[in-house]
Amino acid sequence: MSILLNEETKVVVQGITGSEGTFHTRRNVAYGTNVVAGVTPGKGGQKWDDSVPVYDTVDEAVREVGANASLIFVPARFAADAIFEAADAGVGLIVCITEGIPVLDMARVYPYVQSRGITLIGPNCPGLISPGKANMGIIPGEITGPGPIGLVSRSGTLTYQVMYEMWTRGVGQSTCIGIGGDPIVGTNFIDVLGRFAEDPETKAVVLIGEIGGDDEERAASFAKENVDKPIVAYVAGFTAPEGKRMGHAGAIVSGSKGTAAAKAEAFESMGFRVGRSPTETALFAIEAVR
Amino acid sequence: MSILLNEETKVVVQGITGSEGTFHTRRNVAYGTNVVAGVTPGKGGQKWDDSVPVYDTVDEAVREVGANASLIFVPARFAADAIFEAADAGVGLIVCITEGIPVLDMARVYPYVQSRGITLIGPNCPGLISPGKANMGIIPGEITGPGPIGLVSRSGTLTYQVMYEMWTRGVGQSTCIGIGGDPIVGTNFIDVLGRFAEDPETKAVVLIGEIGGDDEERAASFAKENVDKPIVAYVAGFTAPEGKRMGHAGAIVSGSKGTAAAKAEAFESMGFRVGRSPTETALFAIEAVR
Amino acid sequence: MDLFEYQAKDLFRKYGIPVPDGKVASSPKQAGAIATKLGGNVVVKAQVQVGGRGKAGGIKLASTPAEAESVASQILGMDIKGHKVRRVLVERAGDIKSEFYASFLLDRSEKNRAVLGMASARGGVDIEEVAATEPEAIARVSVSPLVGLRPYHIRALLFGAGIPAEAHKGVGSLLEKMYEALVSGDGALVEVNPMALTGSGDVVALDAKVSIDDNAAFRHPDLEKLLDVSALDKQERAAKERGLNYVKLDGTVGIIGNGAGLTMSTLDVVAQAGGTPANFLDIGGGANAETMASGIGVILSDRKVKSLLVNIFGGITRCDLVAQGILEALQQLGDVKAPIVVRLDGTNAEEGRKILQDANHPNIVPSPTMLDAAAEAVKLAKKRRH
Amino acid sequence: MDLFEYQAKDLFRKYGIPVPDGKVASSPKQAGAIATKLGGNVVVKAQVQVGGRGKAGGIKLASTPAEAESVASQILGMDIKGHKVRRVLVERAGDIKSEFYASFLLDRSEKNRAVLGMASARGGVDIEEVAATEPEAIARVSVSPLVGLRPYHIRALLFGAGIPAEAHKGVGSLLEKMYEALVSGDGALVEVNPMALTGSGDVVALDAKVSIDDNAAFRHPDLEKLLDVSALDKQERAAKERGLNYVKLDGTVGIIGNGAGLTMSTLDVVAQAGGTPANFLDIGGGANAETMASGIGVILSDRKVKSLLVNIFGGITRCDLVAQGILEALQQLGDVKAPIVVRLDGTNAEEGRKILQDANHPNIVPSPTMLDAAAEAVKLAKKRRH
Repeated sequence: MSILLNEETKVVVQGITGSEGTFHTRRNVAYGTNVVAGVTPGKGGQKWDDSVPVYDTVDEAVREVGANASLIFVPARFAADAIFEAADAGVGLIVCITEGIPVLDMARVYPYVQSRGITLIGPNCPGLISPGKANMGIIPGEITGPGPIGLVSRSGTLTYQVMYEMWTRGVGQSTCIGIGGDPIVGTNFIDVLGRFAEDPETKAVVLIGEIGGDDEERAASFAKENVDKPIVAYVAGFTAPEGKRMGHAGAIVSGSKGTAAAKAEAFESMGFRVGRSPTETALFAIEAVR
Repeated sequence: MSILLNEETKVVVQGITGSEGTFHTRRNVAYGTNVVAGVTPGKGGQKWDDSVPVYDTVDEAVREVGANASLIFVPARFAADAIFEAADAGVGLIVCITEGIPVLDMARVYPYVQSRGITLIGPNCPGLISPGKANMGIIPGEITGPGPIGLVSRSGTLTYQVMYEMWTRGVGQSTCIGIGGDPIVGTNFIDVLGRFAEDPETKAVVLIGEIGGDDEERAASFAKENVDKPIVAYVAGFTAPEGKRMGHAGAIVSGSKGTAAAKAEAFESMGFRVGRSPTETALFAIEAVR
Repeated sequence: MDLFEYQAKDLFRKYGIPVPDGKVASSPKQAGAIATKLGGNVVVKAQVQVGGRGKAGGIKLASTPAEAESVASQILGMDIKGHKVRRVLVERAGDIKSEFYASFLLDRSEKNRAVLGMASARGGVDIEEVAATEPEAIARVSVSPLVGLRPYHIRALLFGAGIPAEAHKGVGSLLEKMYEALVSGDGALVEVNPMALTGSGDVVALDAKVSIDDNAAFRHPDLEKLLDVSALDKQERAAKERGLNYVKLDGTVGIIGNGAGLTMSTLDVVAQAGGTPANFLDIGGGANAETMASGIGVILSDRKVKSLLVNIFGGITRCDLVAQGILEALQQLGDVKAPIVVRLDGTNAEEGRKILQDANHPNIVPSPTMLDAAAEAVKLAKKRRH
Repeated sequence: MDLFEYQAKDLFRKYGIPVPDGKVASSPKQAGAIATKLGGNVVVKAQVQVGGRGKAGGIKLASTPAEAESVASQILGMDIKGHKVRRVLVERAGDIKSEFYASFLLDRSEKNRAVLGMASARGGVDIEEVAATEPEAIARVSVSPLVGLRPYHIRALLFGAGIPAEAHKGVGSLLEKMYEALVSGDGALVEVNPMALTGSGDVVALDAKVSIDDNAAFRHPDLEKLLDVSALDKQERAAKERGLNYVKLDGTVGIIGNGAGLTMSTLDVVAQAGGTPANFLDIGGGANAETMASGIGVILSDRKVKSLLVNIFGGITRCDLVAQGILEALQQLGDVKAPIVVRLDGTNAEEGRKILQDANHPNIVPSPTMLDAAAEAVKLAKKRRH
């Protein structure tokens, strides 16, 4: 099993005819993802790559071909609108890769999507992959394979690093989810931990956090109470100075809040192991399932 | 037992120092309702009727004396704001008596209250009473008493009529709820039927509908599937002409939609009895519990 | 509150919605003068708050001012489905390439997204019929006013309705402004049928239908003056002026109740007892003697009313005040012929009954229950008819 | 993007928030001239993006133009916590009856109601200290931008903070406008500390702190020109101009990574290996040769950098392009002394490694893993320091 995404998920790609959309959708299709439709307003009726029907609206894609998950590649200034559209069209899962969405846009999107009971991953995230089944987003499929470890991360490439370190040592993953590095993201660690806790195939969880906010601290407390599986954490940004944004809009230490040290300490105080490097994190995770 | 309201409910009254607020709060207090606080901005620190503390904000009333339900008597133009305030203060039940709130105000209030998981009764409603326990609103307490019948109604005085017809024949009620006659109300028949279905003390339910909308039709379908108790329905407005508002903002037949005949037919087709008059409705209900 | 087309178009201008040049006239001469100012072809449109005026001959083209004057004289005074035409709107006629339909309205069935937007490429036709026969020809979106109308809603309407691409910009802009008019103007309905794509590529609202939420009138004091009481029936006007909740019907038994539900129910039991209700009149909560007196006055000014039924269940309303009101009304009105059947229960019912008993007025017939009272009122009305 | 006080006050004027009359000056003479225009007493305030300038002597009163010129000359050029004062704001001084605090900011911890509003009757003091020692002195409300700021939020702030009744209207109005400035202006923070109740009963924003959400810059093209690159460090300025995600630090090992998380992690493992990172530089997704070359150029212009670590895990980013970029940078920069440790994995890693191998450049040190690369870069940096 896997969580949120599998080979049966019917994916519609918003912005499929854009350069980003085309590039990554091809990779996702090649991986085996069930991409049933694309959406580009004004291009309805066309076939993308001679195979995938393109619609003007997400609603049509849902009605015509039964899409139940949307992958969003539209530019930042149109992305909030795209998420609202997907939410209203009735898909259950929305994955927004787009980086650079204004925080206030997300502050409007979040309560709406939340109130409609939809899972939104991202924005500003690499998406998610259920290795061997389906890939929705930009995570390179070739660096991983199926296995017993669930992975959830605020980062992109750092996640690939840890996946790769596990996979080159022969241990794969059930599902890997990049929740994104923005201050307001649709899905947080707790949401994903809750799902991994109930997934029988997931034997251990790797959680990759970074500076900023207190999602890692909340996740540690939640995991202590609710997750009966080994968790290995990693936190990036021990050397980050106060008040500077480290790439991600959400990765910023404000005053004494949101430091990597506090986050690592939160996990350790709850009895979870914390890797000092991506390599050590992968090794701890492998130990946990062997 | 009763639903939503009992002798332990801690009520804060918004607009307690107004004339309506004072008049009805006195009646509710006399009935035994646990009114713990009032709110009138600018009058914080006073004592209402020399006994109930008045606060400037609902939030204070919740923090200081643990109010968990709010009863709203503020004028229509301020009522939406009052509901938002109560919702944010964290009470679980909001009863809004106020009549004449703009529909668009309610169209903003409804999704917000809904998304926060709060029960809103009304607006433009008489409130609710759990006879012998507590009374929140303007239903006359002296015309009813405790008993096995749950009552839910879009009307005010018509409800009193039916309650009275039952009570003068010796049969009382578990809880009576007037959900209000506006196009957008916080709680509909289905919400209340679901609660009555689970209340062991409620042996039968009387549902009083009227023309306009399709809440009665939906309730009939819902009840067929989900309520394992006798239901007696009554619908007012068989003689109402198309396109005219019969007092309540929501009581209007649009084209062929929302007629009393269609609503009565909906209940009968699902196997529920429909009284032709308030008297017959009361008699049917009494039969159902005897 | 429904606006006339010319009023709705004034509102449209306020929100930047393009409408044809034109002006309202209440005489043929005025209509001719407006046509002169507009120059060239005009269309003369009956101003009534009812659909189907085109078919009924209420809309006519004219190519000269003289012709405009002449068709206006035909239209003014017409009776269209019971609505008398008191004004015509004279507008410049334009070339029309195609016609569409669009509306926004408050939709009680979807409370989380209570504004329903609709569009169709079938414009200028009876949209209810299109809805019944070709539902897929009408695109619909549900909008939460918390979120507001967003580009995706507009796309869903444009693409869903099959609006041609050349009209997307114009129709999209109209949709935005119509939505704005609905939410800022507290509309219950804002409808354009048809909107036209002109030869020059503009999109214009040829017709305009707007209904305002009465509850929001306090936010729009300017709208009060638009209310055309002259369009109302005599009794309705009097009731409106006195702030009563009154609906005129066609029968012989006048009805007063307190509370909308109880009053509707009273109408129903009167009908069940074989009578015909003459009206709906809800005196509301906390009515006093004065309200009662006004209500009785309004109802009895209808000559068809043969008996009057007062059905009160006192909650906030005090039955003693109701009884006093009835007596005051009888005093004020003087020569009242109709018998008044009175049923009082609830708050201060005994005091009320006592007041009536003591007054011992020949017109007043006390009755112990709602059903008895209905039967009695029906019997008395029938008796007086013969 | 943080605004200077004088820029924030310009924004405030746009949203109708009352601020004292005044103007910015970059020379003592200008300051004197502004004081002359304002007449009477003025206050001269250092324009730096850091707190505590009052205590540091960056705010001074002057009662004549000459005095204003003189205090401006003291303040201009000052160094306040590492920030050089390049401008002063000269404002009319007013009589102050009492001072309050208010702010709105984006609050990631409450995502359903992401705008946090705060107010306190303690104004003009260090609010973080108040928050720590007297948390109940600060009233807080969480606002969903879907719902917007409503009267009850304002009441909660006014009553919760204990703002005196005489100031309710003025402070309430300021709060409304501050919220409007935040949401319409895409602010991440709008803070007024203090706002003053004057002797005449007005409420005025004496200070103004505004931070804009960089992601929303496209909605505010006018703000771009406010960005004062002169306040940035030389390398930061160069990076900004080239659109690089760069943060300057104090160490000797220059770092380039792709992706924020991996780059932060690279800094951390360098520190764990005993080195000190000289910077954070994320070339982002899909970086090409040109981006790489710019990044290397920016880092090596920092004289303290003794070695450079390039840590790439190719996803969208192709390792062959990264390798080419490194070679191009070396060519462009000419005389490069620092060794460049390169670790490539992921998309086209083999091709990338081959390109570097074939080039056989003396400065390039390939490394097989992230940990090895970090250790190597630290070793090389230490070696060159000695």
